[in-house]
Amino acid sequence: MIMERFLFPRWTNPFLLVLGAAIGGGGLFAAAMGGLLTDPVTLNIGYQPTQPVPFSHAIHAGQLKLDCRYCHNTVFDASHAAVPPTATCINCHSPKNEAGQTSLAAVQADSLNLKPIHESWKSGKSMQWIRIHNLPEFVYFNHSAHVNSGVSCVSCHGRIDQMEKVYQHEELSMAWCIGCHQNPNEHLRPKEFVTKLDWEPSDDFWKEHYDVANQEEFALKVREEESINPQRHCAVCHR
Amino acid sequence: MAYNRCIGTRYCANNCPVKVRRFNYFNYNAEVGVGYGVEAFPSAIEKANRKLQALVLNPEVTVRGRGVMEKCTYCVQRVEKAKIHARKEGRKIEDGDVITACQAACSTNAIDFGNISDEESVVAKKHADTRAYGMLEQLNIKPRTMYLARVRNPHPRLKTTQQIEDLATIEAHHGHGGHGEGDGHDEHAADAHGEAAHNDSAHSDEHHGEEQHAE
Amino acid sequence: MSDTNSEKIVHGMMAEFTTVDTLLSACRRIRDAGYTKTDAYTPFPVHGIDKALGIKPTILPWICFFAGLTGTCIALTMEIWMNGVDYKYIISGKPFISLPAFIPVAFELTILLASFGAFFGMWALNGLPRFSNPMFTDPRFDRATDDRFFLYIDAKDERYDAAGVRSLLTDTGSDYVSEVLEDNTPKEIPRPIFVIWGVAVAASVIPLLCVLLMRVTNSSQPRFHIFMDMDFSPAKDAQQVTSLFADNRAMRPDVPGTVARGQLIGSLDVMTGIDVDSLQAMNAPQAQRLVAAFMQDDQAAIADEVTDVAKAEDDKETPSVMDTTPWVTENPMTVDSELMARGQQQFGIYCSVCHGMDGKGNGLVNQRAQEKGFDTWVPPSNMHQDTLYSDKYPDGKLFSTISNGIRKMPGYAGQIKVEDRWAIVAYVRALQKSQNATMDLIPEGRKEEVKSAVDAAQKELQRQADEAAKAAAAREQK
Amino acid sequence: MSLAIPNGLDNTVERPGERAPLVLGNTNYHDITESVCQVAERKPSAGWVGGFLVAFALLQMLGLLIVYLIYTGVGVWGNRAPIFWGWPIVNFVFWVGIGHAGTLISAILYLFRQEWRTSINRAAEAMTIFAVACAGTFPGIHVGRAWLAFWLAPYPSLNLWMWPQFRSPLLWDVFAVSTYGTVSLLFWYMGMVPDLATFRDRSKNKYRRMIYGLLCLGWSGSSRHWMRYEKAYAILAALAAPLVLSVHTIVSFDFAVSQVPGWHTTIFPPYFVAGAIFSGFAMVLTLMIPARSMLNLEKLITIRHLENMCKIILATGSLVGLAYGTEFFIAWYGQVPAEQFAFINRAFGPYWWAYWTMVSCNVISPQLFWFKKCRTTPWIIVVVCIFVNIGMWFERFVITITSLSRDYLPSAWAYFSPTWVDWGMLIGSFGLFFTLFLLFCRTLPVINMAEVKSSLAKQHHMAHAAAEHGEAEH
Repeated sequence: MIMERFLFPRWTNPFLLVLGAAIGGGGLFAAAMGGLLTDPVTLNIGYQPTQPVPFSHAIHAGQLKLDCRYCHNTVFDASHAAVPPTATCINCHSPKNEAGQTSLAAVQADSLNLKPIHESWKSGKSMQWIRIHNLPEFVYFNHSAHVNSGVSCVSCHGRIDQMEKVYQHEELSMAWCIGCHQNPNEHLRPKEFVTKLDWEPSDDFWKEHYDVANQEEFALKVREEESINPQRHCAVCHR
Repeated sequence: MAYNRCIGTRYCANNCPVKVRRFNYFNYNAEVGVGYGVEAFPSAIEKANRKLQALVLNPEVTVRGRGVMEKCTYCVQRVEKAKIHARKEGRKIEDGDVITACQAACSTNAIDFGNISDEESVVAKKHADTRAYGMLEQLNIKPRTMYLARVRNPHPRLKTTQQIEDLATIEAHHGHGGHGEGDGHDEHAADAHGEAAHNDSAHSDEHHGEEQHAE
Repeated sequence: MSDTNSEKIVHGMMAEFTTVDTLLSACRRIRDAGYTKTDAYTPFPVHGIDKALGIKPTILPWICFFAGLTGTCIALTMEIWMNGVDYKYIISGKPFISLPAFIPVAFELTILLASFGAFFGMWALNGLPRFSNPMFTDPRFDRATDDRFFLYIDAKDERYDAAGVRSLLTDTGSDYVSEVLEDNTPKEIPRPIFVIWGVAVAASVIPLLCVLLMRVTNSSQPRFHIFMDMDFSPAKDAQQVTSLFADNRAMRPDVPGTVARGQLIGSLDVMTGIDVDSLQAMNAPQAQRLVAAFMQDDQAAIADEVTDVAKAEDDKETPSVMDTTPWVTENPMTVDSELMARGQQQFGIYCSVCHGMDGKGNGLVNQRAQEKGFDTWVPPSNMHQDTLYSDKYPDGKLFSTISNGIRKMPGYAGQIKVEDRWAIVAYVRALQKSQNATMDLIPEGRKEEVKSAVDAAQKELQRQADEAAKAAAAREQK
Repeated sequence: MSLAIPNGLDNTVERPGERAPLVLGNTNYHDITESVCQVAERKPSAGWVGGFLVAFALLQMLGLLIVYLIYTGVGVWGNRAPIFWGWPIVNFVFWVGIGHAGTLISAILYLFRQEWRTSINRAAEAMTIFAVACAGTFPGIHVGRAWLAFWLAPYPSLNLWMWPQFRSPLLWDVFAVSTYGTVSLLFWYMGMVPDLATFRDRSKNKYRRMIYGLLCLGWSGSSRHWMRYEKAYAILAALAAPLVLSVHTIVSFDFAVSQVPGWHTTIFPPYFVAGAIFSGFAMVLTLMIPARSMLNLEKLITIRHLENMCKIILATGSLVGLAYGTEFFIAWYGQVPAEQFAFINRAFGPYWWAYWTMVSCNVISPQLFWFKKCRTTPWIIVVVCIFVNIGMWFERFVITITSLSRDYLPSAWAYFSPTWVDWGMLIGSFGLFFTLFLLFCRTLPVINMAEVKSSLAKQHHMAHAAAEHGEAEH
């Protein structure tokens, strides 16, 4: 009878150490996983939807060196960098009529890939492009305020001119925005190079054009001259 | 108000001495599909009732969700737009750059809006006016919205002694601290703003003489 | 008592007492007898027993003190750094580092961490939790938490000798003295626990791999919104769709018959490049159609009215509309270096893709189209031909060409603003002039500069040509 | 081994040179163990089952109402501009106040060496924990977007990189209440460990023994352990004493730091703390008096205990009354018109009924305790304590709602009326409280056996010493 009395087995004592280690390790692992999972690098970067037409920025912006503004022509004037209307595509890709003629000088007029564009042109219905860089709607990002201050497209969108299929290259999280508003210096460049994604200043560029030693000094100078002091209060982005 | 940051403790509303804050107790946009369940998916927004959409919600401000505080933002969207516009043109905000919605709608032009840190602006001048007073100023809440007291008995020779004395004290007071408001806003230099409205309701000294509207 | 008991490890000897006083006197006796590895087990804290057994004071207060101090430091550092350094925000005029406001949280964290120190420190110093304890083997020991008092001498004590201890304890008045034996419960941690643990560790790698995969690969799925509050707005932004209008566009075109405020640049002449008054005098119906089309914001109709190209080409007898239209002959913008720079920039964006940066009609698009040999491609014009110079091709006509296109060239009215189109016109004129310019046209002051620049450019061109020739020769040899 | 105290002796009478016994009856250590353990070991009575079912049903109702609230929006309450804080905050402050008695009895009375605390501290501490749980529910669901309440925590968000605002009293409150809840829980649990070991050792059933064995962390009663345990207990008491005073102080900052007339007063911290102790003791007595007879604990929780608590209620109740008077004095003396109006409005405005209910329940009813008859008759104590509880709820109602409903601008005045959800949640919070309390009675040691035994040992020791002394004299 006495032996039936419940006693914790002797292994429970060393096991407590093992258990403690497991709980500690598990807790650390869970915290690290939580951090990793909610990290904007994990969540936000790399959204690459399939567009209705496989438009290649690598060919148009990269090889043909079309300026970003050829299509996104409102970027210096408006908060919104316009997605081009079908008409802009038709400038070079007008469809063939029954006689095999195109109304405008055209390339790839027969391409199957361009069919949705041609249909949109005929019907007058807009193309349903999928928006990639999509901030929550309580965020009011203004393109013109940034590009006019000399922040290049590449700072937020990456090397679009090398992307066959565009994807989100940066976090576009609030912490990321604040990081740049805190220290914008490295993102500033002369306004004429804002849309030149592959722009690399030559060694004596800064000396020659701006009489400063390097980009950092240029940034300080241009911030002083044009009073570029990005603010961090809520109403800058949220309304 | 940063609506997206508000979790709705309503503490600010309790403390607002002029009680201008209002709270979104319910999801007033349920009709257009911005809910907190399955309805919240964007595709459903289109299917949902279009009644509110037909009212043309302003895309330049957040359409408030449930559980956030609500306040007049002095049309921050217009202020920001004007600031960005002025920046592109390389100049400072001037009078007339920002027209708030209430100002645009006011049929008697009773409202002025502008940069109070710019001493040349209309609002700054009206703030410095002896007639300018703020609501519940005695609480040291430093309101940026100022009202103008009624104009009474404008002819000096018709003033009572009491009125002359009062005016002297008011002027002395303004001479000391009348421009204080703009000083604290260095960081927000460009958006420091204020209002000056002609107020046709009674001010404190009701018993003094005639009243006349300052139109 | 079975045989196995004799093989069991003996931990020590315990004795049971019924009153505090007998326990205390027994404690004193064994202390005086020189035993140090001793302990008493009581249902409540017996005062004076630490002296009776010779137990040293604990360091627990120090643990608490340092834990509390850590709490204060963490709180103050956190508050000062978060509100005073990392993210400064003006709140009702309080200073960023507002010590009075930081006190409550610092106080609370001090108490919290000190309490943790006391609580966890106490258990750690006591070596608890410890579930298996040889003392519990004896069922009589259950009353140690009820009403009995036990005294224990450990076998590890230098003076320990079973018989002597037993007689000593019996001597102190205890009526129950017993050896404390190891129980015979299993000593090895059961294997299934390790298996489960191993499986759990292995399984935990899966989410880790998933997350790492998410970090390095692209996805066609948009970001996941955990809390959707206000992330999606019913208000329509630029270029969004809506079911409210038949064309599904949320952006509305201008109301027909109106020009939006601020959108009329100069006059109709500026907007079309046509001297509308003269046109009215010459061909009133056309002028009216043009104005009507313009007011309707009907780009196609405007283009038809302005450039009836097909008619012009088919019917060689009647002069083309292009020729008869009274074009504006002078650029209505103030032509200055700013306008030129603007024109150069806009030309670079929109025109150079086909016409080339030099306007000779060989832009990158043309090059690629030629290379690929599309039959639908028509090479763009070279701007450096005298039919396109301003005497034969007035500025207004050039403006109109940019706006509405000509032959196989599309119109750019939708993409380029009116002022910018005029800027391009001005720049094209300059470009044309530059091709056949002589040194005489250059102001005296800058002649040297230009000359050296031209020389350098020519040298560079020569070098490039030589290189190309060499490369071609090398290719041929191969 | 029994003590020579005749059964039924009146231990409320003080005899010079002699301490009145705190434990009655022919008691020895084992009797104490038995009488405490029988509460959890015997089969539940019909009364317990009935009470539990009612409380649990109310708890379910609270849960459903919370789901309804979160699904629909906080507008289901009666809160309307300008009364942005309504019943939820009244309930929060009320429950936080209730949650003060336990730790106060445990900590402050421990530090003052008030031996009589030993019989009541466990249940009072448990009550503290449950009241703080009730209190914690309300601010959590009170915010407009409860699912984002975690933004109050200073955690490093990789997405936002924003920090909470430490200059706001609301954040102090978050830290104060959560620290208080945590430390009270630790204190309560630590005090319970030796008694849980008693439960373990009395268990007849293997699983019961295993569960209590795990809960008591392998407590063996070793003297070395006891020594560190007592030290830790003393330290926790010393830490909890300022903590308990700070909690309601900080809760009062929510009001005092604001600028609403009637809230913005420096008297709030001491006034809130006194009120909290007052209401906490009233709640302890309301629960203890029925519980001691239902659980057969009259010998351990004696009339002397009740009387002592009544004295504290009398003292704190009078303090609260003094505070009410002081508020009016300061409003008059401070000469701020808005403040003066706020207090006149409290007493004679539209909420006069709430104000006078508060005054009569809180200030007048405890005055009965000047009479010994009243403080030693259990049913009178219960009645007075229930009145005090009602009064203290109304105190929070008066402070929160009358001040908000009429502040500076008459254009923004309104009259508050609660909705059925407000009523449901108030009642449901009692469901949560009683569910937890009834579960506690059945599963955990309701009285601190080790401490009672310890004080019994002291009594015995003193009696022994007195006897020896007497012998020596003769």
